Amino acid sequence: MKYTYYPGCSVKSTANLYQESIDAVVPAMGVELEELDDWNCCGATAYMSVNEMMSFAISARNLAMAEKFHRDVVTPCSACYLVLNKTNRYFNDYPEVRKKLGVALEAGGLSYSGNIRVRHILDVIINDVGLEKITGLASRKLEDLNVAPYYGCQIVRPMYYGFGAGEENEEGFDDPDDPVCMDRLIEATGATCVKYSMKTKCCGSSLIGTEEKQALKLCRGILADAENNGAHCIVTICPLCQMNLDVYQPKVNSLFGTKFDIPVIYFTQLIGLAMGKQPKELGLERLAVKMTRPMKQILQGA
Amino acid sequence: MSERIGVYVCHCGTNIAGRVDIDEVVEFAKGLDAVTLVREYKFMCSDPGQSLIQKDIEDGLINRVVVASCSPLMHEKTFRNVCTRGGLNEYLFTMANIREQCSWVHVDVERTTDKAKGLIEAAVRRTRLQEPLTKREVPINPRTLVIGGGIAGIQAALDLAEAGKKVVLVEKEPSIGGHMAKFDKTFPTLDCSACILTPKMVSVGQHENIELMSWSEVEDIGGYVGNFNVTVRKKTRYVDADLCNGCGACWEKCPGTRVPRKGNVHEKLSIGPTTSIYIPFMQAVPAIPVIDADTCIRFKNGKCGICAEVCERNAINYDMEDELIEFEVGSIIIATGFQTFDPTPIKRYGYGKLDNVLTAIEFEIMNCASGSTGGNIRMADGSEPKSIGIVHCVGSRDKHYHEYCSRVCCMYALKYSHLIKEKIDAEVYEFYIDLRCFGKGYEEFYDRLLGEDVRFVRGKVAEITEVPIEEAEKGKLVVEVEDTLVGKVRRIPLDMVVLCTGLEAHESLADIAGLCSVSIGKDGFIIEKHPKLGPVATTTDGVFIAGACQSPKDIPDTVAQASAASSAVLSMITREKIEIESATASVDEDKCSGCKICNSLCPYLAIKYDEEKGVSVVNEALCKGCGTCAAGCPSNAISAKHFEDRQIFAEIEGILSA
Amino acid sequence: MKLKGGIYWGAGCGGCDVAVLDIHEKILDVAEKMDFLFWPIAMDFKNDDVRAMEDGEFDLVLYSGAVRNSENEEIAKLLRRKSKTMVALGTCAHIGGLPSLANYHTKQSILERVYSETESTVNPEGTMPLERSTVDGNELELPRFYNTVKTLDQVVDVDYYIPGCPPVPQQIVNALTAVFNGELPPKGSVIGAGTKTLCDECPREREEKEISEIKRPLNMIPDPEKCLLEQGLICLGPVTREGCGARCINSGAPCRGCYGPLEGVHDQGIRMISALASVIEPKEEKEIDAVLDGIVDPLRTFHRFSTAASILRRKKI
Amino acid sequence: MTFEPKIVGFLCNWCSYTGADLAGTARIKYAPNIRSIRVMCSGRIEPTFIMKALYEGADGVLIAGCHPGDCHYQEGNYKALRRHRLLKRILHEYGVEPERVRLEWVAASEGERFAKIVDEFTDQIRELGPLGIKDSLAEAMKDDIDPHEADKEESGVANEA
Repeated sequence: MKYTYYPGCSVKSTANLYQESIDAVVPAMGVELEELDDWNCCGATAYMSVNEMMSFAISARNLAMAEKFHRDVVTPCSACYLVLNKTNRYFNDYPEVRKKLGVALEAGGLSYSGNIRVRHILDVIINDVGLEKITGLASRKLEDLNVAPYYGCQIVRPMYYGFGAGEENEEGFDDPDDPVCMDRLIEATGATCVKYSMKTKCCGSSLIGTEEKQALKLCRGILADAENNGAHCIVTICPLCQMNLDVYQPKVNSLFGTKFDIPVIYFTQLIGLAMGKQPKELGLERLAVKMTRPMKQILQGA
Repeated sequence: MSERIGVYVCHCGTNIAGRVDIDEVVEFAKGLDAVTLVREYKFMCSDPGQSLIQKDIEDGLINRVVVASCSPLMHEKTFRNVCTRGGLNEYLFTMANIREQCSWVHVDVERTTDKAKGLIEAAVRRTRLQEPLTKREVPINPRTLVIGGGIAGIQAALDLAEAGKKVVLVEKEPSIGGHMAKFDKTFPTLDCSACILTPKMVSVGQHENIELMSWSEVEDIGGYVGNFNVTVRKKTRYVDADLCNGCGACWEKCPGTRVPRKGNVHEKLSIGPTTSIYIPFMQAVPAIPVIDADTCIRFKNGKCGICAEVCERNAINYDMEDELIEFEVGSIIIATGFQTFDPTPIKRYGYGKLDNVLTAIEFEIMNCASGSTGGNIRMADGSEPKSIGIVHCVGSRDKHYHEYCSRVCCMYALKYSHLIKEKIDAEVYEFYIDLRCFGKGYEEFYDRLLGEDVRFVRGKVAEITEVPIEEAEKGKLVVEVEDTLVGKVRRIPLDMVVLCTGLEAHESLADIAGLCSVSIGKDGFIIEKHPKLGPVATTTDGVFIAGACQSPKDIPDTVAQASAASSAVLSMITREKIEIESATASVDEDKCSGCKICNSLCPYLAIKYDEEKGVSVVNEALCKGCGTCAAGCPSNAISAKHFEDRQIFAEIEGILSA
Repeated sequence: MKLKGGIYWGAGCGGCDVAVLDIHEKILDVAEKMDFLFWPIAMDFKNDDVRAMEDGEFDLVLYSGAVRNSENEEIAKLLRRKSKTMVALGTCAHIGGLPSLANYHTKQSILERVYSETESTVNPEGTMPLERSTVDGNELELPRFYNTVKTLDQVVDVDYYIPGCPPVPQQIVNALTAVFNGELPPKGSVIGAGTKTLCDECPREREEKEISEIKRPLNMIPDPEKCLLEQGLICLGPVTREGCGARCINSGAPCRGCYGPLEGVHDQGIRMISALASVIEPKEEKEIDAVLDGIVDPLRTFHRFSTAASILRRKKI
Repeated sequence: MTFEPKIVGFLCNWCSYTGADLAGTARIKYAPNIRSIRVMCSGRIEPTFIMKALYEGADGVLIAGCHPGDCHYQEGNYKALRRHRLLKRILHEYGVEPERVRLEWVAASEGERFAKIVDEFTDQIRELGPLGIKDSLAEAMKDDIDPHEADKEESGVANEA
C-alpha cells in the first residue's frame, strides 16, 4: 500500500516525535509513505481566516502536485487534513473557486482536476491496514493501561469528506458526535479504552496565541474528564492537539490550581508500544509531561 | 346518435379567470369537432353552475359533457352526479384540469391559456370516444375491523358498536389502552387518565357487538371495499382465556421477572406486574395474563410451573400455540397510533449514557400512580431531584430526524412542569424553540404555568454533559443552550433532564398500510384521501384512519377523528351496498389467444385462465382498474374501460394540437 | 365471364410469387376462374398494356413487396386505378417487411454502403447509380431510389391484406376463394389469417410468465414442449397474427413476427416491448438492465418486419 | 424567440397526479410546457402512448408514478420501470435522444418535487431542441417522388395523379 505523504509543518518541527513514531510503525503494516516533493504550507492557521482564497490556492498547489501520482494523499495532521479536504470540496463544488484556483495554479505551471482524495493516517491504519493486523502486531501486554482517545475537533467535522468518506457515505464512516474508530484501535492494541465525554471537544489550539486563558480553560476540561475517568494517558492524532494538551499542561495547573499529570501521546506511539518498541525509538522521552510511574510499570509488565 | 358535446368553462372566481383568458378559451372550444355548446360560469361547482349542465342535458342539447375547471380529484364526483341527475351516463363526462395543473402553477397568461386549450381539446377528443359504463354494486358486510386498541381504536369501536354494528378490534399488546393507559394526568385539564379511559376499556371488553382480539396481529388482508378477507394471528398467551378469571394469583406468585431485578430506579421503571406472567397494568382489558416466554423460567429451563400450580381454574397451558383466524369485514379502520422517537442517535443529549436523562414516556411512567415509583419523581439513585430540565423538540422540528412538529410535546412538557411543581420542591426549566399552545384551554394552561415559577428558556439545547467546568456543575447534568432571548450561551446545571421525544409513525404502520393498500407519506404517516376534506378516508375505498397513524395528535383530536372515522363507516354500512369501480379491464375473447402474459400482472389475482376456452378472463369484482394488464396485453384483447387505447390516443392528439 | 387478375412485385424477394405457385394443382382451379393478364415474374405483359386497359378492368390485383422506389409507386398507382380490388400480398406490402429495416438508415448511407463500403465491393472509380445517364448516345433511366420504404397502403388505397413472409399457400387459396365467391369481409380487413395471435395455434405449453434471463437460440436447445418465451427466447408470437400454422415454432425457432399485429395494435414492435417488459422478473433498475442486456439489437428484433408500419416509421434525419 | 418544448406528461392518478395537484394547491410555479394525461396507474402507460406522443409533436415525455413500493396497485410502477428501461434502448435508433423520455417517481406529497422535475426536464428538452418527428418525416420523404412527376410539376403541367 503506497501513498503520497503530506507531512505538514508540525511533524517536521515541533512534533517530530510524531514523525519518528510513524516511521517506526508503518513499515510493519505494509504502508509505504512517499513524501510529496516540494510540498508547502497547507494553508491552515491564520491564512484560512484572513484570506480564504489565498489559503485554498496554497493548499491546491499541494493537491496539484500530488495528482500526477494517482494515489491517495495521507497526512498525519488534522489541520492539514481539514484544510486540504476543504480545498478539495470547494474546488469541486464551486465553479468560481475552481476557476480562480485554476488561474493561480497555471501561474505556477500547474493544473488540478479535483480527483485527489486526502486522508488522515488514522483512516489509513484503521481502514486499509485494518484492526486485525494491529492486533496481530501487538506483542506487549497493555491491558492495564487506561487510554483516553482524543479525536479533537477537526477530523470529525461532517461538512467535509470525513475519514474514509467515499461516494456512498459523504459524511465519513464515523459519527461526528461520538466517534469510536480510535476506541476500537486502542482495544486492538490490547490497551483499555477509557470512555469519557470530551473526546471531540476543542483543545483551544488556535486560541493559544491570542486568548491563552480561554484556550487553557478548554484544555482543563479535556484533561479533567480524562483524569476523572481513570485515564493513564491521552492518545491523540493531531500535532496541534498534542502540543496544547502536553506542553501547556503545567500552565493549566498553575492557572487553575489543578495537578494534572497525564502524558499525551500520539496514537502511533501507542501502536509502537504495543508492538514492543522501546519508548526511545518512538520519541516518547521527549514529551513535556513525562511518562508517569504507573505507566512505566505497565510498560515494563510489572 | 351523433356526439354532441357541451363544454363548460369555469372561472373559479379569479382562480382560473385570473390567469386564463376565458373568452379566448370559449371561442376555441366552440370550434372543436362535435362541440355543440360552450358555456362559461363563475363557479361551475355551485348549484346554479350544476343546474346549467343538468338543464342542457335534460333539454337534449348535449349528450356528452366536458367541464374545464379544477382537478378531477376535487370535483369529478360532483359533475358525474350532475350527469346522472340529468339522465346521462356519468362516464360520458370528462374534466379538464385547468386550475391545479394550469392556472395555479403558471404565470404567463398567454401560455397558460394555450395550455388550457390543449387540455380542453384533449378532453373533448377523448370524450367523443368514451362509452357509457354500467355501475356495479356490491353488498357491504356490516362488520368492521378496527386495527389498534388505543384511545382511537377504542372510541371508533364503541361508536360503531353503540350503533348496533359488529366490530372486531385487534390489538397487538395483551391489553387495549395504548399509550393513554400509561399516562397519569392529561393536559390541559389534568383529568386522571385512568379515570376517563378505564370505563371505555371496560365497555369495549363487555360490549356484545365488539369482538376483542388482544395479543393479536393482522397478518393478511384481501378483497375489496365491502368484502375484505382478514387473517389475524392470535399470539399464544399460554393462558386459556375461557378459563382464566383474572384473579391474579399467578403473577403474584411468579418468580420470574421481565424487568431487571438489579439496576437503578430508572432501569426498573414499569407499570403493572413485573413478573414473567403478567398483565400490562392493573386495569387491563382483558384482565387475562400473558406469559413472557423470553423471561419465564419454565420456558428457559423447564424448572418452574408455579403459575400452573396456583391457578385454581387450570387455565395455564404451556403447550398453547399461535392461532390463525380468518374472517370477513366490510370496512377497516386503521388506528395503530404512534411510537415515541428514540433519542439514542442524538449523542449530544447523552440518552442511554447519562443517568437521569429520561425520555418523556419514561417520565410519564414515573409519574403514573400505579408505576414502579408510585408516582414519585426520583433520580436513578432513588433521591428526589432538586432541579429538572425539560428539553422540547427532541427528534421533532429537526431535519436530521423528523421535520414535522409532534404537536403534543409543548403541552405535555407544560404538564410535566405542573406535576413536578405539584409533587416536589424543584426548580424547573423548559427549553423550547417555540411554545405551540393552540388547542382549547391550552394557552390558558401555559399562562397558568407562567405563574408557577417555571423558568422558560428559549433555545435549542446544544448538549447535555456530565463534565463540569465550574464547581457548581460537579455531579450535575449540565445543559448547554443558547438563550436566544438573552443572546447568550448558558450552562445550566440540573439533576434530571426529560427529553420531549416526538411522535413518529409506528414501526408496524408500513406493513399495515401495505396490507390495506394505502400510501405512506414521506413523514412515515398514512396519507389521507384529502388533507382538508377527506381526513379520515384513504385512497383505498373502505379503509379509514383514526388517530396518530395519520399524523401526531393529542387525545381530543384523536377521539374526534375516531368518531369521524366510525361515522364514515356507518354511513357506508347504512347504504348496504356500495358502488365499485366500473372502469375495469375486460377481455375480448375473440382476440385473446391465451398467451398468459397478463395473468401474472394482476396484483389482485383478478385474471384467471379459462382452460376450456383457452382464454384469460377478468373477474371484474376483483379488478381495481389499474390497466396494467391492458398495457401488457400483446394482442389488444384486454381493454381498460374508460382508459382504452383509442381514448388515450385521442387525448394525446388533442393535448398536442392546440 | 372469367375474372381478370394481376400479380405484381414491388420491393420484395419474389417469395410471395413463389407462394402463389406453391398452391400447386389448385392453380388450375384458379386459372379456371381467373385469367392472369399481368404477372411480371411469370409472363410477359408490358406496363403499357396495363395502361391501355380500362380503369377498374382488373377484378383483382395482388401486390407483393414494399414500395421502395418510384417504379414501385408508379405501378402501384397504375394498378390501383385499373383494379376493382387491390390486395397487399405478403409482409412487405402489408407492413413493410425486411426491406423497411432500411428506414433506420438514409438513402445516402445505404448507397454508400452498397456501392463503396462493403467488404466485397470493388469500385475504384466510385461509380454510383444515376437516375439518368447516357450510354452510346442513348439516354437510360433508372427509377428513383427512395429515402423511406413504405407499405402499400401508405401509397395507395388497399382493400385487403394477406400477411406472411411468405403467406402460407393455403391462405392464398382461401383468400382467392373468398374473392371468387364474393364472400369478402369489410374493406381494410386482413384475409387469409386468423383473428387471434400466434399463441392460439402454438402447440407449446404455456404458464404464467416471469422471465429472468433472455437467451438466444444459438446458445440453447429449447424444450420442445414449452413456450419459447418462457424459456427466455424472444418469440414475437404474442404480438403476431396467427395463420401461418406456427411454422417456425414447430421447427423450434421463435416467431419473428411476419404476420404482423392484430387489429387495433398500433405498433407491433412497441407492443412487444410493453408485453415483454411486463413479465420480466426483477424490480431493481440494475437487475432489469442485466436481463435486458440479453436482447441483442432490440429494435430490429421487435420491428424486424414492421418498421415501415411503426408509429415513427423511420429514423429521424 | 426561444424554443418552447411541448412535453406530454403521463401521470398516475394516486401519487403523481395528486402530487401535481398539490403543486397547484401550494401555488408552486413551474414551466407551462407540460400537459398531462391522467391514467390510473403508471402500469397502464404503454410505450405505444409514448411513441404516439412523440409522433404527434411532443418534444419530451414525462412518465410519473408512485415510488417503488408505494404503488396504489402494488406493483404497476415496476412494470412502468421495466417498459421504460427497454423502450429507452431503442429510441436512439429512431434518432430520438433517450433523455426525451423520462421516468420519475413522484409521491402525492411531492408537489414541490414535481414542479422541480418539470422545470428541470423542460430546460433539458429546450437544450436538446425540437424533436419534430412529423417535419423530419416530411423532410425525409421530400424526394420520394417519381422524377417524371417532379419534372411535370416543375414544368407546370398538372399532376395527373
